[in-house]
Amino acid sequence: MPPDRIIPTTCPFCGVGCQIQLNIKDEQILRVTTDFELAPNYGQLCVKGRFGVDFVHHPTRLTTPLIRKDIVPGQPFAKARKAASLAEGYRAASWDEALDLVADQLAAIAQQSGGDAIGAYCCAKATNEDNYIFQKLVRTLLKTNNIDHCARLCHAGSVAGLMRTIGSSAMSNSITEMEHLDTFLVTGSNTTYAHPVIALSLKKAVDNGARLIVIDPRRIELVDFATLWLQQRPGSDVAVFQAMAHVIVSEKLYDVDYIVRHTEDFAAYAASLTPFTPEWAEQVSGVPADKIRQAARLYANAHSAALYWGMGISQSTHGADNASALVNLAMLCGHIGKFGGGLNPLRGQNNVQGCSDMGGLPNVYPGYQPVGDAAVRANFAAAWGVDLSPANGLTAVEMVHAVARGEIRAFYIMGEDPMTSEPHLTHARHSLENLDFMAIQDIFANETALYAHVILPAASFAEKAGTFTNTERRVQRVRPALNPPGLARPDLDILLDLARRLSQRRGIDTRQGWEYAGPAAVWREVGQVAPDFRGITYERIAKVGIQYPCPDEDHPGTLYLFADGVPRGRGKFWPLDFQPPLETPDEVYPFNLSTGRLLYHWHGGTMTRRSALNDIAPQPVVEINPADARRIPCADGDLVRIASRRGEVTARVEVSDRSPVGTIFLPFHYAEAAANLLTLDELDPAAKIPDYKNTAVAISPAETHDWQMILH
Amino acid sequence: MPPNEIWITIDGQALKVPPGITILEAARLAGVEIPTLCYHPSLTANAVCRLCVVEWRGSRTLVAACAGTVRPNAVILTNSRRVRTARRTILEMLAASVDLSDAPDLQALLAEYGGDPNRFGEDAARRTFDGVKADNPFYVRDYDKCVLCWRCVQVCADDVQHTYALGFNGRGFHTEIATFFDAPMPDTTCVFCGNCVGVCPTGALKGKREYLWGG
Amino acid sequence: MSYQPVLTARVGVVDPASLKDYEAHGGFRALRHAIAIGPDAVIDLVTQAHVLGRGGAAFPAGIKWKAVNEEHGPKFVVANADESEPGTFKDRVIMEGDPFSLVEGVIIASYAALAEKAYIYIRGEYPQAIACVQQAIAACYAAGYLGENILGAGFNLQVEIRKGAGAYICGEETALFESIEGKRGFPRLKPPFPTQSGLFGRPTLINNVETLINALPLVLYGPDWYRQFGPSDSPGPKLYCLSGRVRHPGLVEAPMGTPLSELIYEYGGGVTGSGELGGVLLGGAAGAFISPEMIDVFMDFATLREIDAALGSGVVMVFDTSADIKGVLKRIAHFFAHESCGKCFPCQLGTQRQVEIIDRLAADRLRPGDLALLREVGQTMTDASICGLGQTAAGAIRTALDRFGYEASTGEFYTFQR
Amino acid sequence: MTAARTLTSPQMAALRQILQRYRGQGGAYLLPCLHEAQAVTGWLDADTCTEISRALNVPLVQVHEVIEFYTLFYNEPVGRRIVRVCDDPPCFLAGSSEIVRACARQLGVDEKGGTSSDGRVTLEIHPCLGRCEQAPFLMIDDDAHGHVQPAQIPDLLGEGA
Repeated sequence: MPPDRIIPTTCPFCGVGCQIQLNIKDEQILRVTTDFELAPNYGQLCVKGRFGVDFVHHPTRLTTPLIRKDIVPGQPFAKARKAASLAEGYRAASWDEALDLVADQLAAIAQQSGGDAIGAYCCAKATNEDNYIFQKLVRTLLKTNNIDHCARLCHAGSVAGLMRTIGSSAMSNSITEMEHLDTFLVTGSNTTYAHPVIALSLKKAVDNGARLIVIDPRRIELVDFATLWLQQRPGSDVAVFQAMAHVIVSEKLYDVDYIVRHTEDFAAYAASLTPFTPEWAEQVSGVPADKIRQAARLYANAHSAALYWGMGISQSTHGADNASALVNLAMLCGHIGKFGGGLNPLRGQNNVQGCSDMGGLPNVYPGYQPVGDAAVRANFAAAWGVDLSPANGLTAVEMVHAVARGEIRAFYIMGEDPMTSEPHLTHARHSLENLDFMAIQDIFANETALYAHVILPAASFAEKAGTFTNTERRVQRVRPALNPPGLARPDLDILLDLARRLSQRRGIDTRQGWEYAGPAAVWREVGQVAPDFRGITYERIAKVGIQYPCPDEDHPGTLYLFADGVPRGRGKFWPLDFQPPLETPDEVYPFNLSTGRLLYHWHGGTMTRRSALNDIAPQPVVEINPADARRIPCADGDLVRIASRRGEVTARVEVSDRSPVGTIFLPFHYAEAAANLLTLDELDPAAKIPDYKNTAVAISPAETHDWQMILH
Repeated sequence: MPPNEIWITIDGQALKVPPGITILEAARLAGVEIPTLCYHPSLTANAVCRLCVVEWRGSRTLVAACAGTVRPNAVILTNSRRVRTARRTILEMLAASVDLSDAPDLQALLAEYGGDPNRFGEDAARRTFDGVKADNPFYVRDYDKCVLCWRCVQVCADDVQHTYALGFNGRGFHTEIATFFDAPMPDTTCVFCGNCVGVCPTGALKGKREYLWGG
Repeated sequence: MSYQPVLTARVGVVDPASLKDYEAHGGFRALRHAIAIGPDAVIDLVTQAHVLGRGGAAFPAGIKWKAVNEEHGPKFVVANADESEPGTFKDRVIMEGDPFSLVEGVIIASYAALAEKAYIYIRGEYPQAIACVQQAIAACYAAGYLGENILGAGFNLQVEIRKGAGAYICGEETALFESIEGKRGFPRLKPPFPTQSGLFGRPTLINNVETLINALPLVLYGPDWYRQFGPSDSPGPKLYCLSGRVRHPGLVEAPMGTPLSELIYEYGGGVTGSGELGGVLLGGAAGAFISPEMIDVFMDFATLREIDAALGSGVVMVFDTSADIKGVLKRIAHFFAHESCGKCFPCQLGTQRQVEIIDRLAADRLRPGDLALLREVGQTMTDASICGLGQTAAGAIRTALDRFGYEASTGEFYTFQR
Repeated sequence: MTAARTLTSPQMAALRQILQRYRGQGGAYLLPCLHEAQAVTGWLDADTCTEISRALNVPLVQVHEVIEFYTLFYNEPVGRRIVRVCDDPPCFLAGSSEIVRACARQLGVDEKGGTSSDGRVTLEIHPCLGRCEQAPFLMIDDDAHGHVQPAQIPDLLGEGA
């Protein structure tokens, strides 16, 4: 059946940033196709990109601004409390009424308690332009740096580990390099689930003769393609990496030239490795010492080797250490700054890279320019024409804690769902209930929305223009294929409209004002304040995206980073201690819980549970090793209750040897069995990221479940 | 002769081409269109449909343009009588065996080559199946329309996905695309990437959404 | 008929289970000699003798041996014993009657090609042959003819049998590789040829059983001896498979180029049935029919090619004038439809359409235009199929229609009216 | 899915032994493994195929499509014994049709082949068994019978056989 029109755009799910074509017929998405000639996916998609975008047509899309029914003009607002439902809790409002109300409240709270009494979540799913304007609004009009997003809950560990060692946190190699890899190591990434199209290139690499080392407690699919599989005990990653470093140093397999030219503190670091023998690591991690030696030699002796990692490394109270340990390995062997050699944290959300690039973080402006650097701050103050707060803001989890302490009174949340993504959800809920005001801007009423005073309906990715930046730093176009439903508006329009109202109420005028001739004009401003993006224009990326850094319009973009050394100047070897996970199984809670993603769902499930994807994975399922299943006992399809010190959920059993003995795996997509009711909210001291992979739990048979999937 | 170019002749037209390119690529350089069906630029060329065969002087049989690479002084005819007979007969036999209603390109080719599938008679065996297989939320499989181009099997296997959900039943005329013991897709290793749907040239694989739409 | 068999000299004479007996009858003398002269000299002998592949394709064996010898890295030798051509049984007779000769041939070929691993692919319908060769391999390992440092020559060889499982197409060399690799027997595209990229993508020397055992006397007696048999462009001894309406069906060893009439009337003892020759199918189902007036043709590759026939695997299938030629054609058509792998469209579709038309012909229900259609389908299979199966699937039927005087108006073959 | 398997415990033990021997060997040992497994189990059901796939580390669908391709492998139940009558041209000329007819009559199955109602014997018409000089020819499992006459069939396929 021929479509009425075909609109090329970028997939809204993961960080691969596949190029898709929305085939529109009768104002509906008829099918999704893809251009076989375009990077990064060259005609390949996964189930979500190809079949999962029908969520944009879901009947529960927000189509009108909503205001809580219990709000009476002139009266003080009730605190944020969860409404029973949208219909019971909210009434429709006009955009003017809703935005005036938001502007009034935010302005009043900023006036009374200072800007730092407001917390803002920008959005790793929104465009670069949306996020740039959002952080500019927060920083210039609310005068706070309390802005963060879900990257905090995924790659903060990687960012902290990379920043302190080399000074940059972006993925250094490219997807196009993958098929030509010589040797590569994948750890803490179930790539075939989380980055399916990247996994295709990795499999192709193995077909083409590359050697793959997998270090993962779970028997992920890539194990079938691996030359070596090191199955460490959960939480013992640092031990394995340190022991590999020990082997590389003691057998002198390192790259002297690279170490001398590009690093510092090697001697101290080498000395610090003495106790971390492979035999010691075998005790700690359960990986045979000999395998650690083989892995170290394979990695070190490679012509070029790339490291890929995901949440298994980062989402840990030692996330920064995990990442630092990997950086140490790369620096030892000089596997950095060359084709097929580098450090590659695989980014999760479609635009988590861009959201961070655009300054959606409490400590940096666009282009990772530190808030705490007076010269930088002066530059931005000059560029934007307003004074800026010198204090770093709070991170996502810290903001929730600050709400509990009454220091933050209002939240403005664009497209995020902390009530699913925060660790220790019970605690998070109690915190949110302290808020004097909360506004939500989203395409669906997610778990968090029902606490809000005002809900603003936004356009989906298919209904707006802008750019996303994928995991390999490729800035790619997003194009409107449909009109937003009802009164819904693109995020950028909403933000600019709100900014104009706030600007007036706060009496603050920025240099550029808040009238932009569309996203392209916003993007041009990004280039003016953040040089890495200056050479990327909408015209240049009309067909295929460009990888930043791209300083001028003649620059082709950057395939891999650090060819001329690392941003820090010299890479700093980072001596590490091994720390066991904070919570380990005991007699009462005898299993370790790891949480993560399924192929068929996306994060909190806000989108995917409203698409055909939900039909294939409709219920929460917990993976249990056959040996554990016999011990519990339970069988495929049984219901079990999973309890931690913080909460409990019910899920259906899938007996699978993907999970190692003693560790169960629960996906975090299901609000009715929210994995984060169980997890700890202790944070990595450096990265402020919680540990979603190590929680002690007990399992018992359950007779019934109380799942209710309510889609508001 | 510089080593990076060779002379060949295509339909009487002499031209210099890089060595090692396929006949199909060389023909395009010469501005000559050769029809293809199973060929897909992103996939391994298996040359199963043989619609792109050409006559290569000195070769006993016709040569598939998608997979055959040019050699110095090759003299190639892309539209000779022999070539046209082969193409027409293949198209006729195909149309007599398979439902091509969703493959307008093939219908157009059949007309262009003057093919008449009815020559084989109304009782000629057709490959028909018991209805459309709609066993998953994402796509349907309508094997009445399957020409066995292999693309879906290739993308499911080493060419792209390495999932190996799809393979073959039977052989010869009775070959079919199949799963392990004909299991419904959710019971196979399928991950529903739909890359098979994306490369199907005849509408045998189609998104469920589109199928329910009525197409 | 003064010819003394060399290839089959031991068949029926030696105990096929006894290595000792084999050695007593000259076994492994050729291997010892080959090792004495070295791989390159062996290849020179094969090249100078102009040994043509006996599986049917008649490709010069010396070129293959040399090509594989010159490749580097792991490589393989494969003995093609997937003899599935209707009318062919020569390799079976060798394997059942003199299995050590095949093993010795494989060892010599591997030695010459510098391969350390060999496979013998035997069709699954030959359980006795498989057992005999298996037993011979085991005996050879025990005696040091296989394994490490064979005969102290510093040369290693592992040999494994692969049992086919009922697929004619696996006699096609690349389909055979696929089968050994554990896949469906789909022929590969050529190039690349097996000598560059064969089994497991490695250089591979693949020869038919008969070709391999040709090496034994050749190595011992030299190319001049070899070339005294048959015409200079296709020399050597040849195995012919006599079957059908002939008094003494069976395996005949005679020089290449022996006249067909000699094979039928002297070796075969003449035509049975009506006693009058109706036609002969040469080369099997993939071959061609010839009419009685062509009976004096010399049975060698080149001559038969000239008269639009083929020596193929040496099939001589004899039909008397009373034979049910339509029934035979029907079986040939069904055979190809049954054995088409289904990979390429011309063969996958064409063999089916050919069956439908031949079924009508056999039932005397031919429709107007059917013969023209049959010709076009046949031409398309011959011209456009990937492999030899499709390329030859129409040959026997076409030659029968042409040479036996098929009369569409009566539905009769002139030759077979008596 | 076709019929489920019913294996005796000695069969299970034999199968396990075969799988153990081929563990991790890869596709190059798929055909040998299938031959050996089928020799034990009679035909190759989904469970056996799944175990073979795991043991050899070969995709499930490859095991299936290979069985589908080769006529000597069965993925549905067949008789405990298999009679293959050759019907190539030499055997046809020598009267294979009569042999087929006699077998079919004896087993009570169609002349195109089939399995006797007691599940004991399967008749197959084979396009060529490579014994043209012994036409007409048939095989009962691995046993060869050349120059066979229709009158011999009851003896060959009878209850006592």
